[in-house]
Amino acid sequence: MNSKMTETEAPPATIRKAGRHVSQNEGLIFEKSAAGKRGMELPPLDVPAVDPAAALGRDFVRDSVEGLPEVSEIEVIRHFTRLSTWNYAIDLGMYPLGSCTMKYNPRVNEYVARIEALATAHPMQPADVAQGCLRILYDLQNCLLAITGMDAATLQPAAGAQGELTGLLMIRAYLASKGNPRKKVLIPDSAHGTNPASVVIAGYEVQNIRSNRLGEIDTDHLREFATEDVAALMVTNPNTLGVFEERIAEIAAILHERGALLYMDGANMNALAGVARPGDFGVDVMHLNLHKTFSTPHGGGGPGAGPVLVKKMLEPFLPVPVVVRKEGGRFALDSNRPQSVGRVRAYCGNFGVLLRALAYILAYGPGIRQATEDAVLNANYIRKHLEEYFDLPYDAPSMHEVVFSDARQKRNGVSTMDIAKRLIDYGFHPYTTAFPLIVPGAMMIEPTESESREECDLFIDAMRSIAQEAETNPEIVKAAPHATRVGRLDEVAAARKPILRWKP
Amino acid sequence: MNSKMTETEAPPATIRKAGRHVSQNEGLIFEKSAAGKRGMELPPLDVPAVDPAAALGRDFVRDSVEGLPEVSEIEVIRHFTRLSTWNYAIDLGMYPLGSCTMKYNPRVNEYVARIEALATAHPMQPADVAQGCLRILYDLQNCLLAITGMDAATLQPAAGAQGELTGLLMIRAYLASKGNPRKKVLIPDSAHGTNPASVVIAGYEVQNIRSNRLGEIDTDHLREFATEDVAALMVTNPNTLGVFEERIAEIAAILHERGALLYMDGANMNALAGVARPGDFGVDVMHLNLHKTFSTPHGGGGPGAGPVLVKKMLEPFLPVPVVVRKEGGRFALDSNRPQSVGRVRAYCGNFGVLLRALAYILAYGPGIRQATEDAVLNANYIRKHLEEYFDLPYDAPSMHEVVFSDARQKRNGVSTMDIAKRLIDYGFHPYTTAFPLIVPGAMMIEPTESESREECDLFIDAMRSIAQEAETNPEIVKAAPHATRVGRLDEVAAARKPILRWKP
Amino acid sequence: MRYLPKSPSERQEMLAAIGAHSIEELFESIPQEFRLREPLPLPRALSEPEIIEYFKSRAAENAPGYTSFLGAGVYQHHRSVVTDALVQRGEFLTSYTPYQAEISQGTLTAIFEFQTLMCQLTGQEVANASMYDGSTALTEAILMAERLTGRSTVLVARSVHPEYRQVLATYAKNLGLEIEEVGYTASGQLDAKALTKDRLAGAGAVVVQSPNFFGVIENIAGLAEIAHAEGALLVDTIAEAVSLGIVRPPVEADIVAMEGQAFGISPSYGGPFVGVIATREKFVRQMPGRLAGQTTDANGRRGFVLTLATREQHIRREKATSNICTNEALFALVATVHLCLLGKEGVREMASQNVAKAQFAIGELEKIPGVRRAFSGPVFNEFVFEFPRAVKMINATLMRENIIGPLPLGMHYPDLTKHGLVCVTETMPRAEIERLAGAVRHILETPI
Amino acid sequence: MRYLPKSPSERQEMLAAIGAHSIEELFESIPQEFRLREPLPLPRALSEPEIIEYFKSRAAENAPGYTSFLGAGVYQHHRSVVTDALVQRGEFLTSYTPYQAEISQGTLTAIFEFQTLMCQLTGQEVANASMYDGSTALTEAILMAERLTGRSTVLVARSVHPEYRQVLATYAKNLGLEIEEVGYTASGQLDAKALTKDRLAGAGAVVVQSPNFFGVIENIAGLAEIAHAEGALLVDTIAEAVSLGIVRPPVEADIVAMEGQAFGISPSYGGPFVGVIATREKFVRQMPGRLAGQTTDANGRRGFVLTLATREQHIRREKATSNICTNEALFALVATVHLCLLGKEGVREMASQNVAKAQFAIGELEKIPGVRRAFSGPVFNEFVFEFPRAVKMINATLMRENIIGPLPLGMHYPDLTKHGLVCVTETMPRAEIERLAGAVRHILETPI
Ligand SMILES: Cc1ncc(COP(=O)(O)O)c(C=O)c1O
Ligand SMILES: Cc1ncc(COP(=O)(O)O)c(C=O)c1O
Repeated sequence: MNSKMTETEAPPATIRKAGRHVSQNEGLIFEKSAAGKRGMELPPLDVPAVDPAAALGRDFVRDSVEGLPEVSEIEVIRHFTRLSTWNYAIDLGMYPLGSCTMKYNPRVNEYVARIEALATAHPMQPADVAQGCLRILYDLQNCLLAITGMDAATLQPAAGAQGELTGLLMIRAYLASKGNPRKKVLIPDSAHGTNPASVVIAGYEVQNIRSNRLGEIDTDHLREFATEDVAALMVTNPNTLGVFEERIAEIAAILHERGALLYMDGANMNALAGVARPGDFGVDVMHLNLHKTFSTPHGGGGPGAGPVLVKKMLEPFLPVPVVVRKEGGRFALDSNRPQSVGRVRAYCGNFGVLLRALAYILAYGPGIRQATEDAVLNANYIRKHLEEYFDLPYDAPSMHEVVFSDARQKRNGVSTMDIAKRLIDYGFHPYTTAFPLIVPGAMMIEPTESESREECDLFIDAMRSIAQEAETNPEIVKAAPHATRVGRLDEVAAARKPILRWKP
Repeated sequence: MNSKMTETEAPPATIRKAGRHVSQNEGLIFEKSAAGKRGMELPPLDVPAVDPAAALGRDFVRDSVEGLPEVSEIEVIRHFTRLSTWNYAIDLGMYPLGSCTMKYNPRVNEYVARIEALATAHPMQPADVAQGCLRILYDLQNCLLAITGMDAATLQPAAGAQGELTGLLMIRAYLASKGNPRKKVLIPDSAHGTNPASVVIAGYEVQNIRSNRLGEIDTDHLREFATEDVAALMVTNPNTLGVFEERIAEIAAILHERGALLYMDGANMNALAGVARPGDFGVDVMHLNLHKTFSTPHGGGGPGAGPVLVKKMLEPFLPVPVVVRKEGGRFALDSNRPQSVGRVRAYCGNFGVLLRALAYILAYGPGIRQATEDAVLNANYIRKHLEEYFDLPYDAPSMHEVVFSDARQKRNGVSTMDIAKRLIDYGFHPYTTAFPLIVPGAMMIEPTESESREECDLFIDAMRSIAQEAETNPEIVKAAPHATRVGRLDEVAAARKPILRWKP
Repeated sequence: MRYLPKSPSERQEMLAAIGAHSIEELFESIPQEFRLREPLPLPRALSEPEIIEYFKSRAAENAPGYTSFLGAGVYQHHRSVVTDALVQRGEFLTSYTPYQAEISQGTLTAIFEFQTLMCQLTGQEVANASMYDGSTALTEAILMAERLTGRSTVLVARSVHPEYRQVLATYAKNLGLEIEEVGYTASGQLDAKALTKDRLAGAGAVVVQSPNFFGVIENIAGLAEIAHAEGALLVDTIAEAVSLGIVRPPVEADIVAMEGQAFGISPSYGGPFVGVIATREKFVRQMPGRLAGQTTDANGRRGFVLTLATREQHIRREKATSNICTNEALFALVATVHLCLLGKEGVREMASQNVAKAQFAIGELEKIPGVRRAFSGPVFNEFVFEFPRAVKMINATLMRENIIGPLPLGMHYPDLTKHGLVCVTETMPRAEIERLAGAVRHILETPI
Repeated sequence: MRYLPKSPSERQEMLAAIGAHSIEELFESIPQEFRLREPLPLPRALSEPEIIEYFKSRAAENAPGYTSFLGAGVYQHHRSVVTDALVQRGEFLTSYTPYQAEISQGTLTAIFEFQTLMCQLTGQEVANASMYDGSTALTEAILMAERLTGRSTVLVARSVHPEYRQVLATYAKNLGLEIEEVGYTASGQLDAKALTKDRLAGAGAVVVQSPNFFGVIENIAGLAEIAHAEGALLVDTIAEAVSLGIVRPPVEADIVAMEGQAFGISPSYGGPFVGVIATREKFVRQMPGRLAGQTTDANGRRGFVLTLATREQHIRREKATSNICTNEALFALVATVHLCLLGKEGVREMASQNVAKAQFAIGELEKIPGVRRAFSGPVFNEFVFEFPRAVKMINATLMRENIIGPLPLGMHYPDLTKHGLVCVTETMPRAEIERLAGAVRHILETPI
């Protein structure tokens, strides 16, 4: 409880969504350590004990690990329980993070992921005793193919970024097999940072291309840049403005004419599932983020999974192994694929994440379209109610997300980051501020289908109220958040003299 | 966030254990209902559907239940997650509730209670297919007998209070079998409220007896009241002051001479487990609170379990059924016991609680003595550090708990309840204020063995700081708590015009 | 030991701070001769993996993989994993009774919602925060009726759960409470003719269960009229709470004593479950158990508190309405979360599925020669069949096919040794019902 | 649908508020011809019980109840249920990447603790917040070494996990990275003689795994000296992290790329796990992945933030040190909680038990005529045996006794078709080790 924090507090009247409550302090676990405390004990050894130094040799053994904490079970329970109460989470409220698709993570998915013979399955156990796991992977592949309208899939990539890389490697291998892998990959200036980063690892050069006034790809510009040494264009559709690239077919045609391929970053598939299939509008390769569209939990930063889906001509280049169904209906892993780009990760990818995504799809079936409709409905509902209060740099129709800018509030010195931080006092997680780069002071808002109208209305209230504060009391917004245990943290100091580990 | 709350906030410097953090508001679930929302769906019916009205008859069916909420799964998750964040809990910090023994509830106990064929076992399934459950009950009985030094047990009572009643009924049956059930049960004025309440249901009159200056039973007084129509004395040992009745043997003798029995309320067994056995110091009947001494979770008020342990002569009177081991080692339920007091609860009691208690005992084995020692160590450590600040009405040596009074703080108009509420601002749950009745303004503190020295020190700091506030700034104490989402609630209004259910 | 947050040196330092030389010193108030010298004769301390191993072994000694047709007060219904995930949050699981309202609003709000749900389902005006279980709830309801009417006789239907009646008998014995049994008719319902004027005259309550132990639904409205005519109260107990999704609620009853296990609580070999007492507003001050009520703080913010505590033992001691203290709060929470998930539609759908499954099962069993339905009254998901042989014999054979058969009624009703109580809920697959019918048919075809 | 918090009428009202006549209208920016007319060809929506049923059926198609001697990068160790209980708290499970520090201190504090634990275990100065897994961590570590040295050849031991090497090959192909393999000696350790001056001269890094894929512990100190002498870095990868409880940490290595699965993470058919990169402080700005750092707020309160983001793709785009964004945070948390529980003593005890079990198993297998240990180097909990027959044949028979036998090395090492990799951790009961030895003996005694 700190008086400083409270002086600058907002007039209470305006905040309906949240209050403040007593919150436990807690030090680092290392600060609780005392020699001899144990948090976990092992069954007694049932074979003769051996002296490690004797068994391994003096030079190969160590003394006990200096600094490891010594705490009891209850201290561990309290430590992490207290820490957890300092977090915001989907289970607590709306996460309007544009591009991140923070939707409800169904609890049954956690349950099934822990079923004994699935959780304990070893990735190298023979196919005969792994039929259940293989069937899960096979069923998921088919579901994803049905949803995207593509022809073949790999589930191996560990996240979207690795999916991008995998897709690009397949494009490269395909073009190489045609004689020339080419040099460049085109990327719209609105793209997510992983796209250019992945391009470089695939051994290509990045060529950025402009968006037009609508925030869509400038096709004239594209024609100009889609030269003979362009391997592909990486398009995000709907793009990071939440706008569907209406000329996607034309875009595909331009590339295909020139022997280049169309890669789609599927991070925004939550706007399309059940409504339209990339396979139908000219996409040759795409990845999905199962931790976005398919509800697997973000877990504070990961894990994820980034399956890649391709058209027939790219199938020979899929990473090994590929899950196949043999006649007789048995499942197997096929590694004998001469044209494969190789492996991008050990074993079969993030199986536990893949399994959850399948559980999610099984829960919806064809009804997944309803989720998509609700996501787009929520985004447009919020857009409609905030349009008068915030600047809308691109007013093309929104799909699953809407991107405003802080242009108006800037006049009072209030930035998108200030508004974002002030949202915290109102009981919400901030929206995305980091990109798209084509919108200075971007406010990227994606509610997803998981938000009730009540929650959307509270968010709208909060945003309107903050817009008003930006006029009447900008200081309170600029000093936000006020309701949290800690205020804004000094990131500059953190980076200047990095302290990256605890020391006694 | 409410300014009122914060004006009266304490000087931050003094509070080390807790801060304040943003906390989600949330209405009642009924206020979120909208027709057509579903939180759970059922598998399709695999038999012909029937019209209930036709099958049961018009007069026996109802329309759908008016008012039941209609909400989605995510709304339920958020509703109860948000509610939970308004609670204090053992997993968050110390619970110094005297007499309640709020200790760590091991997580593995929750795990084993959910193992398939245990959680789904039906209480009426034949013994042949219930051997696992019966063995658990049998093993627990033996452990409890070893710990208490008694001869026979019933695990049926659902909580301590029902254990008391069961014990008294057995005493009554025993005395009746000797010709005269007698009329009265003696109860020290320091006893818990359930004692007298149970006596009445057992068909006895309550006769209160005085404690002496040491807070122990006044044996002269006892001699005087232990007449021929006294069936038993209910002693709590250590008593509710945390003091061991040093003359327990003499007390037992007095009663036994007169043909009366000694009942021990085992709620404070956490001071004795592994150190002393009631069976050795003259106790004829006792109950245990497995949700205290044996760590089963309180769950916001229950469940519990109140096994009753008796000496040989009372065995014939145990409630039915009794778990027995037959030769050949098979286990069975024996209901053919003519002298039994009968059943006190359907089936075999709170099996899930009993199972957890066994898991707790298995984790300690004979080492349970260490837990007892740490519990007594913590209580005396706290006593030592608070003695100078608070009045100690009875200064007999403390065992697992220490009882102060607010006598000194009262001079500044600060009551035990004020201090208790102020503890909340300091990040602690209050101690027990409700009893023992022999201490006006009681402050009954039981840390249990689950508290680290760090946590004890923070508690001592908090209490000392509040003692100081009581001198320098009594108002802040009397208006506490300040750090919570809601302030002190109007209990008088609640009782005058009770609102006991939501109405549209 | 992993549960104890102290190092050996911390123990020494704390002893020193106290001024004690050894831990023994702190136990000196216990007379020397009573202090144990040897360690307790308990099995050695087990690590967590060993504890899990122990209980998995016990589970294997039960009936894993068996199909069970047992009900009789404990029912297997669909539950969502969401309920358990929420109830296991430490803030609910490890919190104490919410006496300190400012840091217990989570539990108090949930209790208030539970009380509301129980009222909506039973059609009563007030419900408490929970009782131990159905059997003790019924007993306490009857003691409550006695207090309300001042009459010490109760007329109890023989079709009330036998174990509930045993508990009642245990409590009644020393309280001068007279218990008279009332029989049942061919329909399986209470024999209303047996409720004669003069029997009713001295009676504090008429006690029925609906659906009763035979699975048959009682005519609550009719019985209430008869009881009320002579100034007796009607106490209705409900063991299969899911029935309230489709069966007419006991609005005319004066006190409802319910077992809430069917609302998402696992059978767990008989407990912990959650008992409930619901009644009329005017009777609330004679009600046992805790009650949460709505109020406000100084700033007018809504909040909830435990209220009307003057009924309870910690205030009134020997004058309390009951000795109950610890109740079944956590399982009231389970039921609350479960009902919120299931919702208005789901509660009705689940109940309807039970009716459909029961009707299907009855049809299948009736086809078997020599097997006949025992009672003609309307049923929810349980029903009694009469077999040409002792049920115990039939069950012995069923057991070999991993089927736990009908509950033999002979144990509690000597006149019904060939009668078995069958339960099928929405969780029973059609194929298993057919397997039971097939097995029974086959058993009866093979001569003894 | 149960996951969707909207009623039909709410949808209509929201559409009206937007000014749209139908939901279709909101999708008009998608060209007509690309809008689906039919529902997707997916199986019908399943209820929760059906979903659980589906996955339980799949589990039954795997190897329930088998005893497995597989390791090879994925290990079965004792875990406490406490870890899962904490990690499943919604505040951890369902939170996003902690970019908004004020409401993410829980996750950030835990990451800071994870980074500290990884440094303590590996003997390195800094560790990151996680990589996808061991295989990608190794690849990124090698790319990092290339950036640090400007040299584009890497010398990789053949005893590095074959799948790790495959991943490296995939990434290396288009980056002009030369990979040269280095063989192993009779001890199973890297053949130091093959590290000639001139080979090292152009090399950015020497890459080993310890314990390596054969379970043999490498001489890190010695190899570091050799590599450093020629200006190459030493990259050490660790697949069995539990070994760090007893095996000398790779303090002399310049970059450690580790798979953290062994720290309390279930095998889960190969993922999700948690990769880690640890290195020297001076190399931190070339490190891939997120980093949490300590700082303060305006009131001087300690807090943690994601820092040095200028290395990352969301800031530097094509100039980033890696394309990684989403990582394995939740499993870094699992490892953190697990290690806090196990603690200093436990980590050592668990590691020691593995050594003891391995020595016992080696002894049992060596007793079998015709079966011999393949490598003489020191081992932790894995080791290679040579059998008189193809391992695949032996395994086929073992499978009939519910034993998943040694990993056949032939697939990855054509010269080792009769060699099998055996793993025994502290979780393997002595009786099962004896059962394996007995079964192998019996198989070899029976002529083909
Ligand atoms: C548009 C877009 N592309 C790619 C990514 C990268 O995916 P991942 O974080 O799974 O690597 C993200 C998510 O962060 C994204 O929003
Ligand atoms: C001393 C004492 N006796 C009896 C009881 C009653 O036990 P229970 O709440 O389990 O009925 C308690 C606990 O509340 C107690 O502290």
